[in-house]
Amino acid sequence: MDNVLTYIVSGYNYWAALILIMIGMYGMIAKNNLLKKVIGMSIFQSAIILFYISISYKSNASIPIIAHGHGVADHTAIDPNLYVNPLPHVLMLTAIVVGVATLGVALAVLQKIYRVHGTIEEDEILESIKE
Amino acid sequence: MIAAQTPILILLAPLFSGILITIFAQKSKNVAFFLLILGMVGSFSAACNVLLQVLQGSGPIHYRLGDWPPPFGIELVIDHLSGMVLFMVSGAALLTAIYSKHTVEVEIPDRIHHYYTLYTLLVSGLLGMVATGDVFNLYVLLEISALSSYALLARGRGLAYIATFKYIIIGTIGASFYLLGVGYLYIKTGTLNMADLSTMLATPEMHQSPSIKIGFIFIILGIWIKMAFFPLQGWLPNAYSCASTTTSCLIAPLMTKVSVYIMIRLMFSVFSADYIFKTLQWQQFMVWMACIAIVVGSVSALAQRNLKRMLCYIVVAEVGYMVGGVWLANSNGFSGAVYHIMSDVMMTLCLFMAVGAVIYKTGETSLEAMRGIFRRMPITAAAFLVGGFSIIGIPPTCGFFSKWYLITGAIETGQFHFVIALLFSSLINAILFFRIIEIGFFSPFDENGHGTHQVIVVNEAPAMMLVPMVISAASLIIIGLYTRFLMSNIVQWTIPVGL
Amino acid sequence: MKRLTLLLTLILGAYLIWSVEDLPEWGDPTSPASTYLSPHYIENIVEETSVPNLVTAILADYRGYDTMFETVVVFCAGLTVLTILRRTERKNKKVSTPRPQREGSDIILQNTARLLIPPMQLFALYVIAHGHHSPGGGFQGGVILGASFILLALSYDLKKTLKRFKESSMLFYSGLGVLIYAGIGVVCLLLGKNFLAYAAWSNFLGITELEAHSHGMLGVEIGVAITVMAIMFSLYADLASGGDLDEGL
Amino acid sequence: MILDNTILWQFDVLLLPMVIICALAALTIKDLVGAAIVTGAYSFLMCLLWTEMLAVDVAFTEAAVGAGVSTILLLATALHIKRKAKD
Repeated sequence: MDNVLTYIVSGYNYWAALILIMIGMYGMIAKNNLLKKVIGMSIFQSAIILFYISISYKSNASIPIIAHGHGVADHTAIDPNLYVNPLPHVLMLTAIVVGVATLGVALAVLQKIYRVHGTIEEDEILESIKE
Repeated sequence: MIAAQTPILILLAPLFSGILITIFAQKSKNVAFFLLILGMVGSFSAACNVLLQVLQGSGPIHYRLGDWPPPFGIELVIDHLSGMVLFMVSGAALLTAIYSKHTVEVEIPDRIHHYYTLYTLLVSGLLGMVATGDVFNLYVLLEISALSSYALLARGRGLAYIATFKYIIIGTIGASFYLLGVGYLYIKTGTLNMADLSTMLATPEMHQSPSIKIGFIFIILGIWIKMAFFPLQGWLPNAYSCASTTTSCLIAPLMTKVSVYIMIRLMFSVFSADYIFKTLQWQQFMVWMACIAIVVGSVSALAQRNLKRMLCYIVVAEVGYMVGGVWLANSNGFSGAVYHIMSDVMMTLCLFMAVGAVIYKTGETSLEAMRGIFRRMPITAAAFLVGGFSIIGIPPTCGFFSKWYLITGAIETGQFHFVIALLFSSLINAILFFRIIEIGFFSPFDENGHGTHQVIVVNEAPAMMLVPMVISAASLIIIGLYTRFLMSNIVQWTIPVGL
Repeated sequence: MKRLTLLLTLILGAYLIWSVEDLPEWGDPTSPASTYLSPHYIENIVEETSVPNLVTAILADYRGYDTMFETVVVFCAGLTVLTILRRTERKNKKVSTPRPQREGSDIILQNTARLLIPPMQLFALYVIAHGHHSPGGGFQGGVILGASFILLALSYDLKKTLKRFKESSMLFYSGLGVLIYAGIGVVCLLLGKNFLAYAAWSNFLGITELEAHSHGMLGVEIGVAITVMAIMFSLYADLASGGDLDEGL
Repeated sequence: MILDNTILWQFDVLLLPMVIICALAALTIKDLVGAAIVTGAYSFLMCLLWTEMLAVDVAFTEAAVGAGVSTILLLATALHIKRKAKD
């Protein structure tokens, strides 16, 4: 029992991230409505960010801001175990920005498609092309 | 002092020209064009300088950004391979920039300065991807080049928006896969620097780890989507053929080639030949995939009646050449692939420029636009011919030599299906181009027949389009003639350890 | 097609979840990711940059090159949306869209917005300036600044807001932010150090290298904030009006 | 065992299923405006999750960007097009 619990606890955050990645990917590929595809994209990207943040977490640690770090004198002994890993946070800040940038561009193209074809359902657009 | 700083100047020149265009050139398109050319010339000269430094010096150039030592900060690494690709990319971007003056004014009537800004951003993204030595930085630059290419592709004709939307979705999947793969590598090693990663991944336990394998698969899948390798190639022909002439001249030669370069870089600078060819052992499967890619690309090209679409499918087939060459897992195949990156940039550039000039003059995009081309536009036709010969692989041009090395490599490993695919594709390309030559020479120019009686005036494209086109065509022959020199001075040095 | 996708994602997902076993435990302080690079950062950042917020220090200094391109991504997205959506000529009338018609103006909404916007902007400036010591920084502050303009446009209307913050000035500011960022880097280059090595500013400004790092980061964050503010509002303005910049939502 | 000293792991166990439900709902709701709002809720729950994992800067950004600006952009687009989706 204890083993199973450890197994679940040690991995469930990664599981959630991977499940969300799969949900997002399914939405991006299989959904018929283009806005739903964009929503899937947003879910996909956040899920990857969750994966990275799960990497950065350390138990028994604190937020990555050095306490009493103002003066130069009293930083002599900083214990790395007291702070979570800051590097993935930095990477994910960049990834969030990239995510919103892609979202904006996708929505702009989507509005343009609606203006040209009058619909954002993929199958209807394909039909209107064939005609 | 300035010599030590040139690696970063390659990127900064286009970036700054882009920003300055947005700030200062909102009114005048001539100022915008001038700034664009300035940036491209700056970037190209810096790339020349860096390439010379690499060729003369010993070992790769490392440039520390912010003076932080590598695993903590980001560094640029320029060795023979990336120096060569930087040179080709900045050179092609400069040629296309000169070429773009007339076509952009016709095809993109308003907001030319925004078009130019996005152009410079795309170029700096591509150059940055080539120069960087950090896997996450590569992702950021990948996204810059992707976002700017969405914008450039969307400003096209016909179904450009739908094609772009598809490209956005599939491109985001690719980039996100890459990011996820980097996450898997990071979780197992704790570093993002390429050199550091490769030392940490060299241990046997890392070779056996399923997470590393998943990371590798995600990274490679992401890059394959970007380079339109066989099962994932669907987005490319639509997106590129709907684009405007300048856009396709810029993106079609560079995007796929830079992606191939990144695949090579990640395969051999992050992972190792040992891991890929001894632990994973996918080479048989991959070479088969490359064969299918070549055959599918060539046959689809044969079915097209639209000039640009035809060239797009040829691009798909060419990607198969390079991927197959790399996965042949021997030095001849590898050098064939690297040499092919170099020559293919120029081949596709030359062909797209020639076709763009024809479209600019006639307004048609079908094969029929080529009627009477040899008399109407002799210089364009000559450039098109040289490009076509190079794609087919006729000796003085560089296309012959890259195929030669690829075939030698395939025979060495006994993968005869790859040889057959290459020869088959040459045959198809020969049919394609001779069909166009036939249309060009023999079809009557006038719709009413009796074309032979008419006096056809030479109606050539403007000089600013011809000069870059002729330079690219000439470079095909020059690269071909100096094959031995290039092989011993550049390509030979790029062969990774273990091949 | 849908079933095939579902099947493929399920198989892929199952394989990935099965392989989680190989990853280090969640929250394990001895995992490679927590023991290789991050201790160095945690131990040395205050000494090397005098900034206690580790994320800001890495973002703006150690990996400042990434952040510069992140700003360029934002800039690029703004331009992309603009080129795709913006129309100058009115010939092609839009497919009639069910656009929510605003009926008069809501006095409660407008007054609340009037009360909210100035503190919001002040808070944004605080977030930018205090990013060295607390969560926040140029990007977050810039988004809040942009959001204050979006709030103005939502509660009044887009046209009125665009009078205060014109499209040409949006473009100017977005370029200016990137220019500030890259300019700070290039000055370092001209002063004889590598690109984005803020220590080069120390002789120029007459401060210690440690202070130069801190000041350099602040300057860079301001650049990021300006670009992000301009682009966030420009994204909203373009998307909410369908590229006409006439009426918002 | 990690279970003992993880901060607020109960919170985590509560939030993760909610995030997944929100993601599924955002993809299945047929009204696009509703889907946009649920996406906003998804982003906000993500932001809580990251705060709990001590990634304060990332959570701050997500609160401003994901739950704020992205939702508004999605809403703006959803109001410009036909609201009903087929699937």
